[in-house]
Amino acid sequence: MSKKREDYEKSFWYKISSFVNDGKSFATKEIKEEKHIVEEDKSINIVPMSPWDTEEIERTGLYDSYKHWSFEGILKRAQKFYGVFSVLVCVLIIGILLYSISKLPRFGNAENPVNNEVSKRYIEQGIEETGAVNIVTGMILDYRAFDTLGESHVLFTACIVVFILLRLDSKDQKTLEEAEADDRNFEPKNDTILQKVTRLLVPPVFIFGIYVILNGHLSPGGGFSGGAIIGAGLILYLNAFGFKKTGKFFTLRLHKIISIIALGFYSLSKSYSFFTGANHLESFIPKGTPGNILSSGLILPLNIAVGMVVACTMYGFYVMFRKGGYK
Amino acid sequence: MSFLMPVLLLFLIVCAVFVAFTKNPLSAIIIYMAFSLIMSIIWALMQSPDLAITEAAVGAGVTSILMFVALKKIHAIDVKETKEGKEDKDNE
Amino acid sequence: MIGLFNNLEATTAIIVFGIGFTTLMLNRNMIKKIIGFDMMDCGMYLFLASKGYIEGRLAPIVVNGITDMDAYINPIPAGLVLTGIVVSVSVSAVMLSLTIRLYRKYHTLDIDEIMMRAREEGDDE
Amino acid sequence: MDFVQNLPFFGIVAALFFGVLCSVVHRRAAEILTYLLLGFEVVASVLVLQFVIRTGSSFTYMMGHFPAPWGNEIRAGIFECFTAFFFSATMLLALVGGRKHIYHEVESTKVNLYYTMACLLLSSILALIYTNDLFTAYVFVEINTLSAAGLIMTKRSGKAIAAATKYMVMSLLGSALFLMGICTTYDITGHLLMSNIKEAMAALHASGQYAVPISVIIGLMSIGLAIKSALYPFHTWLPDAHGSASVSTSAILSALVSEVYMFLLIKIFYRVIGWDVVQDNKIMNVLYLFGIIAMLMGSIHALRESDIKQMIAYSSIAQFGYIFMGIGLGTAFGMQAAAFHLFAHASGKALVFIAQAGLADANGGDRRIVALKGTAHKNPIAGLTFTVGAFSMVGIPFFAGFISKYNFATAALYSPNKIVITLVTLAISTVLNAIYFLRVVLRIYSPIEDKKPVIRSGFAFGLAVTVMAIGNIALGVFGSNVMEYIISGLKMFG
Repeated sequence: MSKKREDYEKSFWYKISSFVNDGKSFATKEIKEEKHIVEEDKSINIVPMSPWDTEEIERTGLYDSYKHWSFEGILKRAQKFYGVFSVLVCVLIIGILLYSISKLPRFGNAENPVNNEVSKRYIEQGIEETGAVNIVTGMILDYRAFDTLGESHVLFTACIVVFILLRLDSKDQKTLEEAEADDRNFEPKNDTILQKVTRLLVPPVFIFGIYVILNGHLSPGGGFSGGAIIGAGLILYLNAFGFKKTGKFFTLRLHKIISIIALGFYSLSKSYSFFTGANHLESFIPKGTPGNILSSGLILPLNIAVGMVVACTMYGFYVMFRKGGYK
Repeated sequence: MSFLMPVLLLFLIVCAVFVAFTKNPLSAIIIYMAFSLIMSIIWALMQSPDLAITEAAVGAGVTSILMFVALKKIHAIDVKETKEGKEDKDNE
Repeated sequence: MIGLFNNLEATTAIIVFGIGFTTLMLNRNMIKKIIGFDMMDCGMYLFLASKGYIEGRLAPIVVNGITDMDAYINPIPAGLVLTGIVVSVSVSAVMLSLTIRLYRKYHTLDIDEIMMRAREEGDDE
Repeated sequence: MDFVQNLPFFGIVAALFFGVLCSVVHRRAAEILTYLLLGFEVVASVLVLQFVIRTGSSFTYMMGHFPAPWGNEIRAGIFECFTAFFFSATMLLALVGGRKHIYHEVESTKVNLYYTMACLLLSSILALIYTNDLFTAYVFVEINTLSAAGLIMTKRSGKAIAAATKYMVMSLLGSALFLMGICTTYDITGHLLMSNIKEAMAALHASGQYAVPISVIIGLMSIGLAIKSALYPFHTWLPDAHGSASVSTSAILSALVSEVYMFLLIKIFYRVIGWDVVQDNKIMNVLYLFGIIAMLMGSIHALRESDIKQMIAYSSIAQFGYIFMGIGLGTAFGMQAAAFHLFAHASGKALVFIAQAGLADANGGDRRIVALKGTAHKNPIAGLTFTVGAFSMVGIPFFAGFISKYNFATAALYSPNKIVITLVTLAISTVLNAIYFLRVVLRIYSPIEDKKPVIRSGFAFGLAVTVMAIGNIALGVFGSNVMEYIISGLKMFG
């Protein structure tokens, strides 16, 4: 009888019930009482408990031992091999890709499957259908405009995520001051050489950026690259003259207004064009003469919208990274 | 073109390998800038001027600036921490 | 093997892709991870752009009104890569801001250490 | 052309536009805008579904003035519309149910940004469901990744940000492999539009040309999307993300974000590569193997968890294993079962996540399973609906999970090589599911004295979980009807 009692903790039913109860037994009550009798002289005083009310009892049993058995432990033991294994996986991936590359069509061959009727129409009828001399711009802003709509929203999403992570709460004056001090730790202030060079460089940078945006449909470039150039110019200006000067004209409010107007215009105008296209309606937007600056329908305004969004976003990234605020 | 291209491609691989094995993040960023510029030249040679402009403005320009400012921010956090630590010590 | 030398650009692209992939996966430094990601994307775009190139033809910008398919390279890969570059710069900005936040909290760039300490500390701020 | 056919497109663009709008308005206004948007999506997808069932065939919608191989295109059939309806309804209920938590856990100045992320996530989900173009799919996959990471990191604990970093790294690896697959596809077929690629693929497969690249493409796309949807060996980001994110975020992540990638994978198998090509490929066996492993390991991990949210997260991993197992069976029946399980799992898992929050709140926010004792008495509606969700996960008759398990078992009978392993794994996994879910159910219904909840959950919570529970039971009772629609929808795919 007593032997049976000692074995009870190892029995199947005990383990199952203790597992269901997260490490405790249904039958603890009886056991404790029996233990109480057996171990009375050892004066261990265990309070009898109901089957459901067993939080304080030490955890034992199948569930517990299982819970503490960790996969990570095995992994740690094999960590030496794990690094080698990962490198092998990477090499394997590269190897497979290289093997498949060797089976692909040859580089620079005009007979390749990619040079099919799709690119033919883009090249041969692109000018008549989109009005853009630069076929790539015509393609991304007219033929495949849905991708580009998604792309500008990727940029917007990234901007919002950075805001969520780094924007400081503007109501809290103390954190703002701290951020200011933190930012000044590493900033060159009123560096004459930097300021003179910036005065010389920033206007040409802006003009080049605007040129690239406005000529997106005529020459290489477009909204995105021009916007990035203007954004880089703004960042340079900020670095030379500090937040006090840029904060006067470039605020969070301006950023919000520009991005909502530009993206809203983008969505609405493209929706109009998609809608008329899908319903086979005539679009009233004129194409103009190819080669002129005012031509190619919606492409020029869209380029300007994208350029503004990109410039603001790039500057916004930089400002958020440095300080978490615009002023 | 015919001889320039393989040389540039070789540079590209060399830059990539050096980025992977450089310990210092700052040097890694600078090598990455060089990588972007080489990429931009390759694209110009491959008759894609749009890509060349964009890569030069974005890869070598904005992305690298963002990486630099992130690194600087990290150093600024470090400096601030050590300053505060020193002040605490002085007070003691 | 001969196929590899026929496709020199694509081969380089895959090697760069592989180096970037390995860096992104195995390097523990966050900044290096981000650079690895950027290189990986660059490799992929080089691969894609090399598909559009045709020997002896010009960039797809119409000059002198010639609209013949034999005069220009394929414009599609260039357009796709333009879209891709925007995506990659957005993603790297997000990753960098994550790095700054993590550094502000844990004072390290080592991702393994960050994960270990995040797991230990529980749910509170 | 009917006006109804414009609705899928309006849905996507409206979601993008409302996302931009939400970023500048006050938080209440952002909330109302998001609910309006979600309501619109639900109504619109029902209307389109009706239209498609009436005409009996899918339709394509030109995005712009240029026909298919030149311009973009979206496409709507029964399966797409039903998925869109189901996902937007689930998202609406998840946001309503976790509304209180969003206000509590997100900084007050950034609540509108939370809703911005939700709108953008919805737009990307809809675009991935409807798109007929591979590169568009890639762009919206990136929006999906970024906005999901944004939703995770809105809660400002260091753990949430670390989890978001892990999620980003894994997702980037996944998207890179997926994009590599797209590039290779474009190289050998010369198209990006799904229907054209399928034709070209069939021709290449028949002629035996480019056999190696085609296998590599299937592998790259499957592995890329599997990483993004947290299949077992690549699952490590998921439990962390769920453990530290807000309740609505967890429900949305588990029920929608992971599943939309599986939807995309099914779509790619049917519409891009072609079912015949896929069936001849050995890569399906790899997916099957990973699925089987995930079914077992997910459950085993779930057993070890003491935090209820983490436990449910690991249970999600096991359920994703079911779906990949179904796809990997390589038969039409397996695919149908997997497609049904998408809905069964989405309805059950979102319900369990939201109800779990009610239980934990009744107890003062303590999420340990030990501490949940008797919480069902404190918050009866949460207890009841959690039980419904748990029964559905276990696969008890009259709940949605039963139908999908029955479907998997039937599908296994039609693939002779895999019959034994599939049935045995299904049985073991069901038993494990039962053990860990019923343990919680027993625990929350154990008798207690004090029946007063610490935090009341509110009317919105009760409404959301009730509707979800009714939806789950409806899916279980009318399972055969839904199955018919799925079968005809998958036929429209081909």
